[in-house]
Parts: sequence; structure tokens; C-alpha cells
Amino acid sequence: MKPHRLTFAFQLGVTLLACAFLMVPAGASILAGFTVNYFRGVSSGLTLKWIGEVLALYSDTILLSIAIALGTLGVTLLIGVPAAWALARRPSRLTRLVEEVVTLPVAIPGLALALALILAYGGIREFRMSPLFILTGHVLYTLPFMLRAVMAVLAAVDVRTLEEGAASLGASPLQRFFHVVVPNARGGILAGALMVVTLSIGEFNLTWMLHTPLTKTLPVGLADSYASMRLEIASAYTLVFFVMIVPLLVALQLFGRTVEGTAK
Amino acid sequence: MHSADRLARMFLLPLFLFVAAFFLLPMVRLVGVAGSGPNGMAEYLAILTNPRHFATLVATLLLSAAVTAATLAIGTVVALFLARNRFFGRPLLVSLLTLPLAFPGVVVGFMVILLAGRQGLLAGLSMGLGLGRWVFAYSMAGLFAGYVYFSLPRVLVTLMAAVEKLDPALEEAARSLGAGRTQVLRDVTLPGIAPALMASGAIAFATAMGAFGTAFTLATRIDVLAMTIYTEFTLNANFATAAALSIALGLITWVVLALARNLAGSGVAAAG
Amino acid sequence: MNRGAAITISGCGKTFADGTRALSPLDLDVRAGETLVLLGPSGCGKTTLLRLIAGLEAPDAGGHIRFDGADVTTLPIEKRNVGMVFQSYALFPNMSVIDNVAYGLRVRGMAQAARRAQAAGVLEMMRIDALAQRRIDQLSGGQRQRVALARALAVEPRVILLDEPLTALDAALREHLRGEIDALLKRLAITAIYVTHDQAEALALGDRIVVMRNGAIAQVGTPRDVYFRPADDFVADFVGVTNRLTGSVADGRFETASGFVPLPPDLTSPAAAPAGQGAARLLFRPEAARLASPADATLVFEVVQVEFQGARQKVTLKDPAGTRILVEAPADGTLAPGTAVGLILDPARISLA
Amino acid sequence: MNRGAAITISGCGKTFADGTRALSPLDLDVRAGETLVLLGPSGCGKTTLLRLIAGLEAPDAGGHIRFDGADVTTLPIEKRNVGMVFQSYALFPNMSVIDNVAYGLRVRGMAQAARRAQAAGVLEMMRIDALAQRRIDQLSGGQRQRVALARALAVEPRVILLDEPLTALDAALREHLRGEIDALLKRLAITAIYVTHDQAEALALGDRIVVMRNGAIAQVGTPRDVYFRPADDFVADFVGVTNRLTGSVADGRFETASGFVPLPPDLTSPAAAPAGQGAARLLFRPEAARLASPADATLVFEVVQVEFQGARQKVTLKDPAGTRILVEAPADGTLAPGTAVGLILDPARISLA
Amino acid sequence: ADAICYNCPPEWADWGSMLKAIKADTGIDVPQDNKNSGQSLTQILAEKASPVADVAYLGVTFGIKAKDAGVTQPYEPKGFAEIPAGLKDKDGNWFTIHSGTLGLFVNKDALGGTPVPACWADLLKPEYKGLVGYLDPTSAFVGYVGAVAVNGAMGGSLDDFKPGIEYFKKLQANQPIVPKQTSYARVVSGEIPILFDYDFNAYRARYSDMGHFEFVIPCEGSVVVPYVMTLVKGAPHPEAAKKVLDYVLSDKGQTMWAKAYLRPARDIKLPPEVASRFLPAADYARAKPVDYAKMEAAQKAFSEAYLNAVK
Ligand SMILES: Nc1ncnc2c1ncn2[C@@H]1O[C@H](COP(=O)(O)OP(=O)(O)OP(=O)(O)O)[C@@H](O)[C@H]1O
Ligand SMILES: Nc1ncnc2c1ncn2[C@@H]1O[C@H](COP(=O)(O)OP(=O)(O)OP(=O)(O)O)[C@@H](O)[C@H]1O
Ligand SMILES: [Mg+2]
Ligand SMILES: [Mg+2]
Repeated sequence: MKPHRLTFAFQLGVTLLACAFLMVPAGASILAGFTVNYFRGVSSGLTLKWIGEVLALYSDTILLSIAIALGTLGVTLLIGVPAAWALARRPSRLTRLVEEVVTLPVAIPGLALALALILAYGGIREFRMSPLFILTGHVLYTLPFMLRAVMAVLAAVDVRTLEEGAASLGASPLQRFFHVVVPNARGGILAGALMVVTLSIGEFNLTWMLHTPLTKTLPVGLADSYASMRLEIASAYTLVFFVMIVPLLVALQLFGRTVEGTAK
Repeated sequence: MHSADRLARMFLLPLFLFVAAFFLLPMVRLVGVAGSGPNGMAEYLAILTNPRHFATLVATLLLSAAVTAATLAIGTVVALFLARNRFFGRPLLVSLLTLPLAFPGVVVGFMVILLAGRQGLLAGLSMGLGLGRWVFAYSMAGLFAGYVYFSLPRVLVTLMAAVEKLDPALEEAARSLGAGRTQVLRDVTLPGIAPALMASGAIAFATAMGAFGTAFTLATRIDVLAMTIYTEFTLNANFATAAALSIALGLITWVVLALARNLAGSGVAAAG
Repeated sequence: MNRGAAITISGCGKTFADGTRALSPLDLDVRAGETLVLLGPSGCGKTTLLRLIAGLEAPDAGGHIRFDGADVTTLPIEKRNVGMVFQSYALFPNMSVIDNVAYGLRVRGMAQAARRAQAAGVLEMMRIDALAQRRIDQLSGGQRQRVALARALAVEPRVILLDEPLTALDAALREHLRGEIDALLKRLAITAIYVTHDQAEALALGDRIVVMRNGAIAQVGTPRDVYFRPADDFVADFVGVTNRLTGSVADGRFETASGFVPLPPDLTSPAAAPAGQGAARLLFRPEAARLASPADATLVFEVVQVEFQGARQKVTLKDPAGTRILVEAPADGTLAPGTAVGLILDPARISLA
Repeated sequence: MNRGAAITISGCGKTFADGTRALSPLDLDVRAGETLVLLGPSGCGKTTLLRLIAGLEAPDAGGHIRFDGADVTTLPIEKRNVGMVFQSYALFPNMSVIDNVAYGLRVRGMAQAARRAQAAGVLEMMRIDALAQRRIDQLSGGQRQRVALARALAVEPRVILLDEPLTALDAALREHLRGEIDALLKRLAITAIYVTHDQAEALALGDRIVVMRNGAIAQVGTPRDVYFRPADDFVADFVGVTNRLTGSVADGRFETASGFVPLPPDLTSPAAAPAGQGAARLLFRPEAARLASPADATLVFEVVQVEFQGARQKVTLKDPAGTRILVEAPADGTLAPGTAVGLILDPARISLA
Repeated sequence: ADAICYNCPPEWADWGSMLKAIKADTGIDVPQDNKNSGQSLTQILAEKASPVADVAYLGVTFGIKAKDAGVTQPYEPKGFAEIPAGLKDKDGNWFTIHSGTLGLFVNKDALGGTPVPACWADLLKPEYKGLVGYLDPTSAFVGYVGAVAVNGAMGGSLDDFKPGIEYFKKLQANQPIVPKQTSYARVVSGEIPILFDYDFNAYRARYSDMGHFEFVIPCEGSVVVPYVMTLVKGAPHPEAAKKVLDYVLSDKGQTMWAKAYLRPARDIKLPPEVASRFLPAADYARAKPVDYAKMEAAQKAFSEAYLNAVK
């Protein structure tokens, strides 16, 4: 229906305001990352100095974040994809319960989860000090997203019948999983993977508690820089973060749309 | 398909082991620790009996409710607009609006400081207009802005999908029966997206309840539960209280999500 | 109930924003109280025409739509007082059956008690009063169909518009409800425009049928007109099965690969025949043919396939040139593929082209 | 290709985990090479029976399934060598047409070149070789149907199982493909089990038909058996339309509200009639009746509704007692609702119950 | 890494340069760590069973707490003897490495014309509305130090916090910003124009960041606060840890602290260009040490009182 003029204007206004609310601070932060002195404004000149300082100070956090994100992705793929298939195949009260339990970490505040992990495993020094500790937390937190993305696609493309089709042609369960399930869940797996990587790179709530001086990730560094660094360095650091995460988010958006498309 | 059942069990095993080892067991420890403080099991009641903690709980609930309401209101208007109009630049607008989807809380906090801090854009704007300096980043209002910032993209994604899935014939049917615009909105459109409103509202609420990064970055005298837990744990080394409060917070959040899911059907946590 | 409005459509074309020309400008008169069926293949513009009449789309400049002579071209749907039944039914899932049916009265400001009473009356007329309190998702497809119809009728519209209202149902139910809708529309004598791509539905329901093709009208006429006097090959093929034999006309006979057909005098008269002599095509419907023993017939075919249908059997035949035709035979005789069979055509029901 | 296996089902019931009793224990023999159609209303257990035969479900304890005498009850589907065609086709969207068709050969370990060649042969047989490289989503419904069939046939199965393979298609295409499948199955002489709820499909395709009801077998027989000698009222109504008149038999006549019907001797003989004298029901199919002028007939009805169908018209009649019957009439005569009409029944095609 | 230090943040007390120097001179690699004192102690407590940290850098009261909790072990590095009594545990469980003086860290540019305050009392004036910040005294050590300083200046004592709490109650009228974490950057950026903070932060801003910064030791007086280090009990790398502790107390280490504007714990000779950057000794005369053990003991009660009174 053609919207009414006033309604249209109101809706447009709200939309643009919302967009400004979301985008203007991000823009300001990007600008600040390039500005010689943000307090004095852009007139003080533009520089790449802050970016350089960030890279010098924090490149290890950036690398560690990438490594942890990839590791998290690997583990969620290995555990999540087969499990998603197993859970989606025969929905029952038991699988509902398993799903509920597995998705619980999303509902429980990260702080509490991290606390629990530290209390349970903080005593094992090698584990506590290695990035694996953070990786464990990230897997716990992102696994539900992988599971759900894959299960949603499995339900949407009716993989069950495809599997029966393959079975009738003589394929064994493992062959069916690799020939039929995985390729046809590709969309969900990819969407889940992008989500997992994005979430892992940005994860702070858990990581703040879990990290040790040796295992600082990008968001932990960001929080440090917000508290103790010049605004320009904090902004430059945020900029680096944007550069890492925005392509992932854009891919997620593009991809989410095609996945939705196939699900229809 | 017995052989497939066997494979399914094999595939579920790693998940079970992981969840048991790194979720269930630690949570059991957490529950144990919460009860092992000087107050014993009474620690669980601290959130209700300690007036400061209780006040914090109430403040957190109110803030979360306000964030949810505001986000849903804005989100509904924007989602209806974007789903119903096709115009040049719309895809870009949609992208921009959903881009901050995975900004972590700390970054969102920083955005709020840039927006509403003393040196923020709003302060500059209001000073320029001669209205004095608008600074609200470090109050509840700042946290409110941060959580809205955080939740809006999620809510939008869910609501836009819901509006697009809404059968246009429903609205046309209402109009063919003589309903005007507001009547169509009230009787057909809003009820039609009610499950999505429930689902995304629950997510917004849960995030506002538990989010820590934003509060941590703004890090001022904002008393919300996440901050209290953090303070109790890291500054007072008060493990029992921190654990008890964590459990309480987790329970409340989970109950809200579970309720919303029951009311709205599945898919509530999907926007996570 | 009121008798329904006459609708005059003049010069209405429709080009969508993306440039799709869904309708070429066309004129159409719908008589007050009649049931007009829009029939045509997918994408021919049936829904678009219906939406123009409903007021859900505006015609291209120059088009006008009049209800009982009053121009409604710029009137939005909510002011046109039309009832609509959608393919998907579009029942409001957040309301009970009776609330759905009473909704049109509610937005007209009728008091709760009065509108409930009136809605209950419509439900009773549709014999679904027992379902009044049900939620929509507790209804079967056929029940939903009836509720959708009841909802559209409850506001006593001047016109009722139905867009493939039976497509979502299975064959048996479709046939049953088709009869019900037919009876209802005839009884109410309301103006009805009914969109379908199913020729059986169109033939059964329509007072008149508009056959559409590529955004234009191919033929307007009664079901018998359309079936027995199709305006062109397209209509002939779209409405029923048409067999065609190629051959030549000479000496009052049609000669073809499988034999000959004696032609009735009206077909060979110079006035009637497109080509009184020479190459021609003979057209006939399956029911114009009768199987016989090869010895008794002037046309001999080979049986290709026989499909038992209970009441009769459908027989596919081919002539020596390979042309296939479809005829019907009573179910009692058994026919084996590969055997030869004679064919006798009813001279009154053949035509030449 | 091999001739197909004979299947013996004995004592196979199926109770689902949730307690639903989908099948009561039943016995059924499928002959090698025949096309057996499972026909019945929705939920009667057709799919369940098919899945038991396929090996996708296990029968309740005590049930046994044998292929050519060998017990396959505990063999999983991948070891049974059955071809399946699903209602939704279940084609692998991640593979091209030829890869779909060759998949069964691939999991059997056949080399790439060999399996491609064999798959190409099957595609050719189905006349879809031009589509070999297409992606599944680039195919129309009818093409998908053919690919699904080709894929199931490529592994040269002992049995081919089809679960409503045409339901997803529109009416015209369904009728066309029905003929194609019929020809193919007859030519390959493979054992085929075909599930449908469409009686026309069942009558056209089946060598034998199993009519099912509530998880049990109501009748097994050839299409003609089932149509002309239905085992009970349920079968009679489910397969075709059956008219019933109530009345009484006396002196070789059936007396009813609308007049009388002279009965042929075989129906009045004490051996044949369930009640040689006294209250009885007269059963006949629409095609057993012919309309005539009231003066020429011994039965007189009132016309209720006339549905023009092109080739003929479907006429609903009622007798003074209100009993409705359905008959067919040629399309040429016009009948007005409310007028009286005579009815003549073919004595060879009536029965008493 | 060869040794782990909790709370060795690069942007605080120039630990960044110190860690580099340790690496260069002893070959021991110590990663930076951004916890604050409270967080560090908590972590050490949580990890008591199998410690991660070797050494920790803590505000003095946390050093005392750590010892009481039994998570430290005695070690007396070279130069331990030169640290004045009162600034070290007698067994060497903790010892001061440097100290700072609490005062007002002012960003003159951000004051927008308002004069630089001279006294605690000035901050209560309406013209300072929105300009003042202090760290949350219940959660940050610096915050507590600020409270002790104000309380003393207002006439209170470690036994009587009423005057201090009264002051904070009044200060609320000026809507102070109360962060929980160190906020050096926010003063530098102008976000917080006046912050209760240490002298070394203010000097660092003044001499190495762009803008106009000042440090004020308020006229009513203030306190000096030692920062201590401790060897964690069960440290995984005790040998390397001891070398680190030796280094920070060595002449070279102590000079480096001074270059970062911190008062070294040992009485070493300051390079003149460093000495000249501090406020005159007359100002420093207003800043006094307190009984740190007592300060530690009073903290909990203060926190409760503060939380209940100041809203
Ligand atoms: N909103 C639209 N924008 C652009 N093109 C449209 C739109 N709606 C319909 N069309 C196009 O207009 C043509 C006519 O569409 P219409 O829906 O009227 O066909 P139809 O006869 O109802 O077909 P069907 O039997 O499939 O419903 C089609 O080519 C269709 O793709
Ligand atoms: N997995 C299952 N669990 C429980 N009940 C089932 C299951 N599958 C089928 N049923 C039930 O078993 C009965 C027979 O189902 P089946 O699918 O065999 O029917 P059908 O004859 O194929 O019907 P349709 O024509 O609708 O496909 C139905 O009542 C159905 O609801
Ligand atoms: Mg249409
Ligand atoms: Mg079925």
C-alpha cells in the first residue's frame, strides 16, 4: 500500500535518526583515529601516527584474536555441524532439552560463565595460561549460534528426505552425511561460521575475566585503551577493529540474505 | 535406520562431553561456591535481602525494560518503513542499520562516550546551539543509549524479516473490509509481527540484563547487576556473592527468554 | 442483500513500476449480478485486472473504472465496498472465526452485539456456525475457504472478487466447494468476478468467461460460446482438448493419412469453409468421436495408450503419419495398444480450419 | 534391466513411538514386475507401508518382508536395492542432473567414466539428456519428476517405490506424466509400488490396486475389480461416485420415491440378491444413467444443479424424498434447475445392496 | 614470557619502559598487564592453588591484604634495607618500589575559563559543576586514596570518615564523573577536566602529552601513597621473578621511576632535569604518609558507609 505522506515523513525521519544514532559515533571514532588532536578538531591535521602506535602496541592482541577466532571456528565446526545434524534428524523431547542446555550459555551473562570456568579450571595452570582457556569460553558462547544456523538450514531444505533419497540409492550413513547433509547445509554452515568468527573477535564479557597477561584479545586491548590511552589511540584501535569486523558483517548480511532465500 | 542412529550418537558425543565439561560442571562449581561463602546458602537471598543489591536489581530490571520498549518502538517504525518502501539507497540504509550487529559492548560504550560524553558530538551540538553542555554518557541514560545502540540492529533484523514474511494479502483483506491505515496497523500488522516483537524484545531485554562491556567502558556510578558482580568479584574478591548474583542474573534472564519463547514460538534466541 | 453493481472498465492498462506491462489497455463490462470468470494461463494478467477493480492497484493514465456508472478510479479499496477472497484466504490469525467475519462490521463502527449477530447469520448461511469460536489454525482448508467467503460477504459488498479461491485445496474438495460457491453466488445474485486458471472451474461457474492471454482479452462469452465457438486456436486449446488432423478437402470429403471424413454440406459450402478445396485442418473434440471396428469406419488409427478412468477410458491413437489424437471410449470394451481401431466423427461437431 | 522382485509382506503392522497405530498387521503379495497402486485417503497408512517396504521404517515385532523369498526385514534401506521416488523428489540440490542420476553408482564405487556413461543412458531413455548439466533449481516441476525417476532407475533396482510422485505438479502436467510413467513401468516390467490418493491415477496406472483405510487393506484387485465390484461402500465411494436410492424390491422391480426400476433377472434371483424381496438399496454409477424426458422414463427427478464441463455436463438431481444423485449428460441439451427429468438406468450396471 | 607480573600496565608509572628495560638488561621477558590492584589480588586468590603470576604490583593496602591472605612469600631484594620502615613488610612479603602523591590532575584547556582550583573546598563551588571526576572509592584503590586524602584534609582520621563522606555528599551537587578504572586518557582528552589523581600522571601529561595540564596539591593537605611489589607464593618462575624485583629496586630501576615522575622508594640522587619538574618541596610538605595497615583495615567499613551515604 502506498504510505500516507505524513506517515511516510515520520517513518523516514525515525529511520534516518536511528541511522544517524548508529553511524555518527562510528564515523566520529574513525575520524578521531586519523586526527592529530581530536580535542582541537580536524583542523589540527590528519595523521596515520595513531594507527602506527596501535599496531606497535597491540598487534599481538590482534593476532591472538584472529587465531582464537579461527580456532573457535574450527572447534565449532567439528563439534557443531555433526551435532546439529544429529539433533535436527529426530526432533524429540530429548533433543529439545539438549538444545536448550546447549543454548543456555547465550542466556547466561558472560561474566557468570567466565566466573564458573575460572572457578572450575583456573587451578590448572597450563590451561589457565594458554589461549585455549579463552578459546574454550568462546566455543561455549558461539556453539549455539553454529548449531542454530545449521539446524535452521537443515530444517528448511528438508535434508531428512534428501538423506532418505541417498539411502535408497545405497549410500551409508557417513556417505550421506558428507555427500548430502554437509553440501546442502553449506549456507547455514557458512552463515554460522561468519557469525562465530564475528562474535569471537568481538567477545569481551567472557574474555575480560578469562584473559591473562599473555592472552589478551583485541576487545580486552580495546577496553584497556579506552581506559588508559588517548582518545585518538583508542579511536585508531577501534578503527582497526572495524577494519577487521566490518567485512565479516557485510559478508554475514549478504550471506544471511541468500540463506534466507534458499530457506523460503 | 539403525546405522544412522549409531552415527548420530557418535556425532553427539563431542557435544555432550564439551558441554558437560565446560558448562555443566563449572556451573555446578559456581552454585557450590555461591553457597560456600560466610553466609552459606543464605547468600542466594542476598540479592533480595541486601537493600543495595536489591536496589541494583530493580534498577537493572527497569533499565532493561526501558531499553526493550524503546528499541521495539524505534525498531517497529524503521522495520515497517524499510520493508514497505523501495527507494534508491535503501540497501545501503539497511546495511548501515544492521552493521553494528556484532559490535562488542566495549565498543558500544566508546560510541556512547563519543556521542554523549563531555567532548561528545551532542555536547558540541548543544554548546553550539547555546543550550549548555549535554552530557549523559556516564549516567543511566548513557547506559540506556548504549543498550539501545547494541540492540537496535538485532531487533531490526528480526522485525524486518517478520514484516517481509507478513502476507500482504492480510492487510489488503483488512482494507477490502473497509479498515483505514491505523486500523490495519492495530488489527493486522502489529498482531502479525507480535511473535517477532516478543522474540526480539526478549533478546533486547536479556542483553540489557547481562551485558557488561558497555557498563564497564562507561564505568561510572551506574549500578547495574553486571557491574555489581564484577566489583564483588574482582575488587572485593567476594566470590560467593559474585557467584550468587551471577546465578540470580542468569536465572532471571533465562526465565525471560524461556517465557518469550513459549509465547512467541521458537526462534527467540535465534537473533542472539 | 443488494443485487450488486455493474462495473465498467474502460481503457484500463497496467504497467508496473519496473516496466512490466501486465495489462494492455482494455475495456470490459460486467453486468450487475453476473458471475464473470477471468480465465487464462499463469502470468496473463488476471490478478492484475482483479486488483485494478478492487482498488489495490491504480490503472495507467487514461483508464477508468465505474461502479454503477460512478467513477471509482481514484477511490482506495477501503471505500469501494468490495468483498475479496484471496487464494491464501488471508484470514486474520489473531482473531477467532466470528471475529474475522465481524471485522468489516467492526471497522464500520457497528456495536459488538449487533455485529456478532450479523456475522453469526452469515456463518449460519455458510453452514459453519459451529466453528464460530475456533482459531484460524484449527480449521481445515475447506473450512478456511468458507470463512474467507463469509468474511467477504458479511459487509454486504457491491461486488465480490475471488482470486483462485480453490487452488489451495485438493481435487475432491475443490469440486465440492465449486458447486457450493456456484449455488451461493447464483442465490445472492451479487456481482462476482472470479479468477482461475482451471478451465473446468471456469466452465462450471461462469455466467460469462473472459479468456485472457498476455495481458489482453482473447474472448468474452458464455461457457458454451467459449467451448463450442472458440475465437482462436489459443482459446480452443486452453478450454478443453482439441484434436487436429491435417489433410485436404476434395469432393466434400476430408482426406487424411488415416482415411477420410465425409463433410457435412455446411462445411463445404464456399461461404463456410476457409478453404473450400485444398489443404486444410480438421478439428474435433474428443467427445465428438466414437470408436468402432476398423471395418465400420472411414478412419483407421492405431491404439497407442489406454487409460482406464472408471466411468470411461481415455484412448490415445495415432495415424500412419504419427499424428496423435485423444478420444474417449466407454469403459467396458478392452483395447490393447498396437491394435487397429476405427473412428467415427459426429459430423455436427467437427470444423475445418 | 532385471525383471524386478516379488515382494511378500506378512504380518506387518506399524506402531510409531508416540503410540500412533499407523498400520494394523497385514499381509500382501506383490508380483514380480507388476505395478501395484496403494490408494486411500490421507492418513490411511500408504506412506507407512511404502516406507516399511523400502526399509525406512521397521515393522512391529512379528512382521516380515521378503524380496524374492529372502527375508529383508532387518536390512537397512541402503542394502535393499530399491529405487525411491519421493513426492518432493528429494533431488540433491548440490549436484547437477547427471550427478544426481549417477549418485547411486558412485556410492557403489563405480568409476567416474563408467557411471557417467550409464547415467547418460538413463537420461536418454527418459528423454532428458539435454538437461544433464543443469542444476536442479534450473528445472521445471515436470523435469524434476523425470530426473527423480531416472535417478531411482539408474541403479537398476529390484523394486521401484513411488510416493505420490505427481502430487506436486499441476493438473495438465500430472495427466501427461501419468501416461509417461505408465508406459515406462510397463516397458521395464519392473516391480513398482505406487502410492496415491487420486483414484484417477490409481485406475489409470495400476495393474492391481490396494485400497487402504485406517491402516488396513479394504480391497485388493485390478482397477476394474475395484471400480465395478467394490468390496464395500467405502471402496465404492472412494473410487468413483456411487449413487444410492433406497426403496424396496417387489415383483422384480425396485420401488423408490422417484418411481421404479425394472430389475434384470440376475438381481432378483434368490442367489444374487442380498434381499430378494423387501427393503433394499439400489446402487449405480453416474455413467450407468441416461437422462430422458419424464414421459419416457420410469424414474422422475428434479434438476438441482447443472455444471457445464465442456465435453458433458454434470447434473445433480433429487427425488421427492430429498435423496440426491449425480449423473452425466451430453453438453448439448440445456437443463434448467427446478425442471423435472426422467432417468433411465442401464440394467447391466446396477446392483442391489 | 619468563615471568608474569600482575598489574604492570604500560600506561601507568611508565611500566612500559620499565618492562623493556628489564628485558634489555636481564633478558627476562615480562608481558604487560592491565589489571588494577584489586583485580590482581582477586586473580591471585582465585589461582591460589596453582598461581599464574610470579610478582604483582599493588597499591600498599592490597600488598598488606595479600600478605594476610597468605598468597605472598618473603623476599628481600638488594636495597630492601634502604626502604624506610613503614614502607615495607618486615619479612619482605611486600615492599615499596615507589610512591605517588594524591592531588588534582587538571586539564586547563578543558576548564573553559574556570580557574584552576587550589583547595578541595573549591571543588564544591557551583562553577565546577560537571568538571570534577574521582575514581569510585569503593572499587578503585586510587579512589580510596582520594577518600583518605579528602577525609584527612577535612579533619577526619582513619577512625572517623564522617568529614570525608560529608564532603563527597556535597560534591554530588556538582555531578561528578565517577569512573571505576584509571582515567588518565579521559583527563588528557578533556573528558574529565579535574580528576583526583596522582602527581606522576599529571606530570606525565604535562611533559609528554600535548595540551596544558597542571597538578595541584590542595591547600588543605593530602597523602602520599606507596606502591609495592610482592613475590607470589608458589610463583612458577621464582628465579626470574626475584631478578625482576631486584631490578626495580636497583639504582637504574629507581632512576627510571623518577624519570616517570614517581618518588623512588630508596633515597637515590635524582637527575636535576627530573627534579625540576616536580612541584616545589613546599607544596609536597602538605602531603603526608598515613598508617597504611590501618588504612587497609578501615577500607571495608568506609566502603559500606560511603555506599550507604553517597547516592
Ligand atoms: N507488483 C508487480 N510488479 C511487477 N510485475 C508484476 C507485479 N505483479 C504482477 N506482475 C507481472 O504482471 C504479469 C501479470 O501478473 P498477474 O499476477 O496479473 O498474472 P495472473 O494471470 O494472475 O497469473 P497467475 O495465474 O500466476 O496468478 C506477470 O508477468 C507478473 O510477473
Ligand atoms: N513418524 C510418525 N510418528 C507418528 N505418527 C506417524 C508418523 N508418520 C506417520 N504417522 C501417522 O500414521 C498414520 C499414517 O500415516 P501415513 O503417512 O502412512 O499416511 P498416508 O496414507 O501416506 O497419508 P497421506 O496421503 O496424507 O500421505 C497417520 O495418522 C500419521 O499421522
Ligand atoms: Mg494471479
Ligand atoms: Mg503419504
